[in-house]
Amino acid sequence: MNNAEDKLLDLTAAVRRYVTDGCHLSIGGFTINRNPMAAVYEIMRQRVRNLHLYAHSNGQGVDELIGAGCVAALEIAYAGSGRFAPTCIRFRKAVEAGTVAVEDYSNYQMTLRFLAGAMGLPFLPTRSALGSDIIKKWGFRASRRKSDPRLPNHKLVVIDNPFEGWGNAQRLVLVPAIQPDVTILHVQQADRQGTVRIEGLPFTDVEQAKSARHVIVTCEELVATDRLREEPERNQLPFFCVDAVVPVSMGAYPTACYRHYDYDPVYLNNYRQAALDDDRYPDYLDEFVYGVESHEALLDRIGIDQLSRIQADPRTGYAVGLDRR
Amino acid sequence: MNNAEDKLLDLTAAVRRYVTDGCHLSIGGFTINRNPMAAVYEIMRQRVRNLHLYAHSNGQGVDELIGAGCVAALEIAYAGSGRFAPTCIRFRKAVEAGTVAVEDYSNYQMTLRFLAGAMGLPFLPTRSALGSDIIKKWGFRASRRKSDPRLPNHKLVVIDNPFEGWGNAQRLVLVPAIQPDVTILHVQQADRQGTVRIEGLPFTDVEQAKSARHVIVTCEELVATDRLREEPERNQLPFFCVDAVVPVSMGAYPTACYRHYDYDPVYLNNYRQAALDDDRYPDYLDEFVYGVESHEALLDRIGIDQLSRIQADPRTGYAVGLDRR
Amino acid sequence: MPDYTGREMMAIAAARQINDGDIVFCGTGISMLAAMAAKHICAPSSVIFFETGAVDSRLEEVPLAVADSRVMYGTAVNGSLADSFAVMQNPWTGRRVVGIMGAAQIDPYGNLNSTVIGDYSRPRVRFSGSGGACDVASFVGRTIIFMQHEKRKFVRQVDYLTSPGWLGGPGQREKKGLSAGGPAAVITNLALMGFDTQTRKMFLQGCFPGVTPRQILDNMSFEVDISRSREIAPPSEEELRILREVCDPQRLILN
Amino acid sequence: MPDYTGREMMAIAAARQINDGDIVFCGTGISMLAAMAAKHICAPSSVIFFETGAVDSRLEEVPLAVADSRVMYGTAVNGSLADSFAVMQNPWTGRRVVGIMGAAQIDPYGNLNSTVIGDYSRPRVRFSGSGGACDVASFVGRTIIFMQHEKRKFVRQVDYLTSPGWLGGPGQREKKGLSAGGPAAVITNLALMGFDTQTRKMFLQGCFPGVTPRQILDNMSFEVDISRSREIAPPSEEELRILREVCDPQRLILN
Repeated sequence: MNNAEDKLLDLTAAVRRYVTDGCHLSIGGFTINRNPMAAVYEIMRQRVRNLHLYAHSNGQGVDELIGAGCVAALEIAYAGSGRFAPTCIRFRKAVEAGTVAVEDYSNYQMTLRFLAGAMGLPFLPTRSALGSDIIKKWGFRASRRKSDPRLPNHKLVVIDNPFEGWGNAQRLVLVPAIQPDVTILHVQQADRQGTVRIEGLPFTDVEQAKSARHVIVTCEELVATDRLREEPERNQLPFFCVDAVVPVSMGAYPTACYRHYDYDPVYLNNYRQAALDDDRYPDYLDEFVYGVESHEALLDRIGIDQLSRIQADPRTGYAVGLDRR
Repeated sequence: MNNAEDKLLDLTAAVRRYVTDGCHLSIGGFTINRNPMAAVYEIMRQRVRNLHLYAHSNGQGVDELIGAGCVAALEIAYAGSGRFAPTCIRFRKAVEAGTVAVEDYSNYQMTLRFLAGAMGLPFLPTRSALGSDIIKKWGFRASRRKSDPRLPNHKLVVIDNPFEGWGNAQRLVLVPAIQPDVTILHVQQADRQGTVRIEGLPFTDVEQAKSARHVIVTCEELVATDRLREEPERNQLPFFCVDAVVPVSMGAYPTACYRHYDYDPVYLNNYRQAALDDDRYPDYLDEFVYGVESHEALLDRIGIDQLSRIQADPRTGYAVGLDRR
Repeated sequence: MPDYTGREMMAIAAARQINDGDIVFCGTGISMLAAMAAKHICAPSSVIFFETGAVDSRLEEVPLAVADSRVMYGTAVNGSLADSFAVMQNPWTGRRVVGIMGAAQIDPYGNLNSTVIGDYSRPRVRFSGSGGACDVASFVGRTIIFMQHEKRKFVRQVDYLTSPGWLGGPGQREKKGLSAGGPAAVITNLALMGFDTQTRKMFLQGCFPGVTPRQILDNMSFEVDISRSREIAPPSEEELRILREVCDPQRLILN
Repeated sequence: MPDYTGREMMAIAAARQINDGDIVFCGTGISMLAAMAAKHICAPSSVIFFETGAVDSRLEEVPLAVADSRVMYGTAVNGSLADSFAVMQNPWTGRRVVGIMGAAQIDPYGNLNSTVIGDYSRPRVRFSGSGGACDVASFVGRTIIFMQHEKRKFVRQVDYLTSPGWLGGPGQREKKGLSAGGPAAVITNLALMGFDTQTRKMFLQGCFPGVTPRQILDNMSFEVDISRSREIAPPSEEELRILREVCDPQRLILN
């Protein structure tokens, strides 16, 4: 995190600098929207290993990183890609095979965990999950937690309300902060300094970024600082939170980017078929990830016809009438 | 809080319905900006008494309510109006005379207290004020707190970090939630349903509104719902949080409203002179508050010449070159 | 009587449970259709609300996920996840929220599993996990649950308690520190199940047309009271028209 | 040597304490002028930052309060109070923040009072209260304090400890749970005071031109080490030009 005026970097260099073997990584987006897919594919191509991955409800990005064997441990609320994969497929297979360690939280708990990190707090309280197995059952054992200084000693802690019933609450769950080594977001606009504008729903991207030691932002459009500052109300992340700005056209593809393009149902259905079939999956990786040298090359392979089908309608922000079967 | 399509109400009726003797009231704005002054003056004219008032750094609104004798107790971080009154004058006099009970917090603590209320939590943690008298010295005694169900039993509670040093914190302060009976905001735009758009800095208005049982919004412009929904990213408060929408032109006067008008240095300097002089202060109230029947009548008394001097420049959002001595 | 599918019946049965003025928390899939249909059928001023932060979305097309760009269009506010869950945990707004959700397993008290089948540390089947379901189930005034009526899904005890229902029975939610709300209805491909206000146990509230109480019991791993069952009215032509022509003309969810 | 006022000297002395790259938390009044001047004098890529949530404001005119509309113009982000204090409590950003603040009383460890003179429950004089000062003093990497050099303001013990400085001495902040940062300098109308890195006690770092160490001691209720004092350079013509012509041409703060 710095204020240097110019943080422009290319994607290969940004991933190489900040996403190292064994690092604690968080990626923005939600299910099939605004996943930082260009960065995800670059991480896969760089064969980064043993990632400790944090997400709340990240679908496609999580599943691809797990599928490529980049992930050793995962803390998550939801691994699904909407109708395209109600449960992410490579995620499911890896957990059932025991090759990825998982710690489950609820979506609000994960949000609060990033928020706690962003606020510089060790924890935040909530009433969510009292009485549930999310509190009782731990994915990472106590011994593992105690021996790793990058993990809190407890998954969750339940306390009595020290204000004795104030706020009509007898008991609270405390969720521990997350401080990732690096968070990667894909957004609509950024300037060279790193100020960020997200259009549509921001999900938990802002909290994920502020909780992290380093932040990589990939963006559809690199915008002049003066233009972003004409309407500061629409900007969410100040430049001093950001380390690297990487313009990547269609950088969330095959997930959606509001007001730019929709998710690609053809790619996602094709992915599902490949993911379901252990024999075909390596071919998918070879063809669409390892076999292309950049995101631009992937988009070339998909072709202008398909990409033009998912271009967003300027009125609604998505591709009206797109065949999504 | 309801969804009724049309929540338009006139100011007299809105104040009469929601701001009753002894109620717990919170007002938005900060020092000399976006105080809901039209509503404040209406509360004064209705001679509401024994208010329990919450603010973070509200200057002019707090001082006028105290000056008119509406306030019995105050929880606040900062009572000042910038260069016009580094300490609010009627506030200072009332506290020194012992006629208003005060509980002091820091600005972030007050923010977190509203946020806790908005989040439906009894408290939120922070590291602010450890080792200070804000923790040690209570304005409201323990006996008073225990006997009033609308006050938490403790001003603040300090706990050891249950996550044993996680987040580099040994100790945390827990600040208790505020749930006002009513919050009043003044904003730039709202629709009849109650969706709110604030321009420039939102301060803590959004949290103050969401923490309250009832919300009155006064607005410069009543805008069509469809227009607000063209850019939902710029709206902060959904309609289901709001009870009453009251269009009041220059409703923050004599404080500022970004992109509409500046604060009025003439009025604020005149106010300061009157506030400093116990003999003159009743004349101020008679002339500018009780002696006018509405905010519109106050503006008429001020006159178009002075009001035009403080009109905002469309480029900057304030009155460029205004004589502010 | 018009022809209709089981999924259509489920969507309509759920839509009828929504009251005018409700803030409707929608998950992915059929719950969105139910919420969309309710606005046209019985609850014109209900508010469609997503955990992703979208408030009162103008759904011109059916979203395929709660983060679909379609939920972002024409909203009152495009908030964050932190905002949306706070609406549900907040006492004033939370009590007005009705949550609609699905799960892999349900027990007699409406506790839900959407995490694993088998042992948590070595699951036989892994599902998506809670998402916002546990949060909604913890916070809001009322939840409606979609389930397929199968023995392996209606179980005495869930393998993993993801989303709290009535927990172990009356008073348990309050004791644990949850909101006073809880499961109100389970809508399956065969029936509408309610929860007894005294015992908090599931009972058969009504069968869909042509379904017998016996069939219901045959498709569950636990017994329920069937004495209060009545036949549910089939979808009307108008209800079907709305569902098919307005809500999901491409049959993305209905098929 | 150009003519200048005490206030001008204070503003320049503070501006010189700001490093390039600092995120500068400004209060009302002279601290804003110091931050504005620093960007032209020594720290072009410092960032002006207000507790109200404005980041990197384009200050074409001097604001008269931290909520003045002038701080909202041309910012990178117009955030909320919750956002701004989180920047300071956050370890990565907070350590880069330098906070500038004033107070009614200060003790030898830089603890500040801006709440009351006299007993808290029956104050002789009431001030504005903490505002964001206590938060900033609790969180950030470094604070700079403005004070008038008077016996009643430099006191052995503050009547009310509003904003924690070094508390009771070395290790006390960490023990109480505060950030590792703390007071770095006190800038008065007469001198620049520092804090010893071992004892955390205030010492005289330098006198303004024409001021003697004796005068400093005469205007304080406690003793400080004066052995390390050096004379502070007066404002240069360029520094004064910036302050007078660029920052506050109306002399709203300077007078």
